[in-house]
Amino acid sequence: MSIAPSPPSILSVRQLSCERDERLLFSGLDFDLYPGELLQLEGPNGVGKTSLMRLLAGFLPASGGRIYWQGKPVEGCWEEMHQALLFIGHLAGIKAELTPLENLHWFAALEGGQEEEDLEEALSRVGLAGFEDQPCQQLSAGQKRRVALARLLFTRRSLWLLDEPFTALDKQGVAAMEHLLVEHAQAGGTVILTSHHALEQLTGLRKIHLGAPQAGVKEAIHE
Amino acid sequence: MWKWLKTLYHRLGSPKWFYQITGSWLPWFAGAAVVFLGVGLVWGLAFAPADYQQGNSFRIIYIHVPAAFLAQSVYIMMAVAGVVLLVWKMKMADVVAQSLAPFGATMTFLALLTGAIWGVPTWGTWWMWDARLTSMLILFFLYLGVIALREALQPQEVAAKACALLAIVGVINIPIIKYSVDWWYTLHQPATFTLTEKPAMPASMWVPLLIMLLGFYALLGWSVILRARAEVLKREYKAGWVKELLQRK
Amino acid sequence: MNKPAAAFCRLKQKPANLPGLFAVFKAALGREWRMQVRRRGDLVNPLVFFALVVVLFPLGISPTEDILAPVAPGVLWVAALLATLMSLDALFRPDLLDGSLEQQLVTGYPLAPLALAKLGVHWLLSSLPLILLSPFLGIMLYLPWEAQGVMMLALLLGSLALSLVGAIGAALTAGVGKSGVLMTLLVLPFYIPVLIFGTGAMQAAISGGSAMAHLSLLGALAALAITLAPWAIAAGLKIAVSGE
Amino acid sequence: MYFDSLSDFFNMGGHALYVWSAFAISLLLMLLNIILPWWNFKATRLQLQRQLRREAKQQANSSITEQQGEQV
Repeated sequence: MSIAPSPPSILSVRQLSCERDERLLFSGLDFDLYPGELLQLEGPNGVGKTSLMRLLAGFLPASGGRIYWQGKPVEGCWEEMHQALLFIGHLAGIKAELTPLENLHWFAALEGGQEEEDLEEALSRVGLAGFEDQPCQQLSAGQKRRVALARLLFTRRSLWLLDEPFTALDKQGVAAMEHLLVEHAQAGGTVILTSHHALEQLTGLRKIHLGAPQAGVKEAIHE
Repeated sequence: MWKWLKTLYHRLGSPKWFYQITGSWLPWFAGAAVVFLGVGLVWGLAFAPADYQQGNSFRIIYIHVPAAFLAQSVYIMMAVAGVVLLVWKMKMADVVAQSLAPFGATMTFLALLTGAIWGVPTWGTWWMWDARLTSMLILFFLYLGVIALREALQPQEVAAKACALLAIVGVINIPIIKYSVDWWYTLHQPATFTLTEKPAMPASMWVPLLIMLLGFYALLGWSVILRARAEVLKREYKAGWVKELLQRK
Repeated sequence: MNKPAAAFCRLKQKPANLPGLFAVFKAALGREWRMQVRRRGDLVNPLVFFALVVVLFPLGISPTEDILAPVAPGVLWVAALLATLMSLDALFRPDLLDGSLEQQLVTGYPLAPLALAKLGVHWLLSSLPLILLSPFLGIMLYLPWEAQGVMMLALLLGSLALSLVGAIGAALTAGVGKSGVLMTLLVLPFYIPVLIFGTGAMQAAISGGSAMAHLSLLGALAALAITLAPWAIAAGLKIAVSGE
Repeated sequence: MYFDSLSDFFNMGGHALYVWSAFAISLLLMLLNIILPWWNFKATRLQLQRQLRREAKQQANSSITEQQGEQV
């Protein structure tokens, strides 16, 4: 029934379904994702976009179907997959007791470390110059989110799962962010994101529409 | 045999099959419980000889020991169900675990209560920090913990997994707790005699005890199946077969 | 081409170079140390609680030596037990609420060592001060001098088991809003062996016997907890994240 | 029978209070463990049946309004 995906696909999903609180969010979801692709999950609120993200990150068990990482069932290689994964969810994952710089140091340490100047540069590019040594307690929620987004500037991880990454950004920030995503895709990286913004600048954005479960899943590619 | 067990296991994993098959098991468990408990009670109360030291108060053993035995084995069953849930992700295991907990807690309470009542003629006091009673009391708290954790957590899948993990951790700890309590008891109160410590029981005493134990197990099956069936209906309400069943009346 | 002031642009990439587990463990230790040192209130409160409970006993029972000295081991251990439990309650909840727990799940490294790093720092910052405080409270309860050293050694070994086992409860109740009582109910039964062997060691020392048997049993409990508890803690944390 | 007479049996060698209270309470708790789940099962079934009926009614209603909408 479900054919194992061909090797070059980085992430594949076969007949995936998700149930939360005894409600079927989506079912029969199929897609293959290749290096260099930008994928946007669309659909009204409560349709399971965030749940799909959490499922792909391994936080939730799927109610049915499978996920493949580079052609292998992901259950056997979560660690390998996570080493290539950068996830930013609704919660920023930034510790309030630490300064932005210390927070970034930790994420950099997970990838082998980074020069202090580079991290400072990353913070200034997301508009947090001057906040390097203030505990994140004193930052606003939007600023904390930008600390998390600063990770994207120096990470070497190839698969990005970004849940509503644009919420804390102004118009310029969104444009810059879109530029960053395109750059990552052109370098062979892969991005899955959800967003309420109309993403005008993103070229080659692929969209998956999560809709009513009965109607199945519609897919459209906007060139 | 092994193959048969395997198919039984897989079938029990399907709520529909579980519901149907346990429906036909119910009368058997009920009948066995009534017969074994009836015979055991009459035998234990009226025909078994009295203990030479404790006299007729010894007859409380026919409740106390099976209850204490069930209290421990139900906790182990809960942990086994927990392993099945966490390792093989079989959701029916959680239905069973959830249905086991109240029965296990009742048995623990019963063992404590009969122990206390028994204590009056034997020790002259309602409560004594006897090793067996103390372990039972701790087991009672373990049961309350599992039940309280399930109440506190949402959604249901999360509560199920958390309770499974707690039961497994508990089952690893129970021998340690039991051993430490035994040690503590001998350290502090040597040479008082334990309620059920008997050198050698004659058959006229232990055969009714065995029958009572079987009766308790049958009762366990009956009670747990009743609870599990209601839970299956609740959880599988959306499934077609449940709707059909409900419409049939 | 001029970029806007806040333009995001990727920094120069270095070749991928994944650090070993030990390097990550060390980084996690450093991070936890900084975080926990900055939450001073959370560290001091259990100590004050410990001292206060011990002080209440003479007021409730009697100030005389012949009554206080025999109950001193029990009082000290029960107070230490409750203080440890209290300090562990909020171990993982902030991490779950701010999303750093889910980030720990996707580091690409096993969760157990990361949780162990957190717990290790927590032990250093809360259990160790408690052990250092205990002789002073022992003096106030007329604990004989012979028993002081044994008490500290027993607390040292016992607190390892208490922290590790308590952390399982903290992981399971991380998703529960107000979990103080629930956590107590879940964890206290598992603390009983430590309580028994801990007080046993002190009583053996008071009565002039050897506390070696008790101490080695405490050590065995600690060793068992170190080998098994991290996996249970990691499993509990994963369950907690799946419930968010 | 171990006892000489029925009154002897009820007397339980002077331990009547303990033996009979222990057995009575035990029997009561056992019965509760059968009766309560049984009631619970019945109540669950009734409640689900009611819910099913309500849902069916709602569905019928909504299909009627849909048809009316089309007519308008």
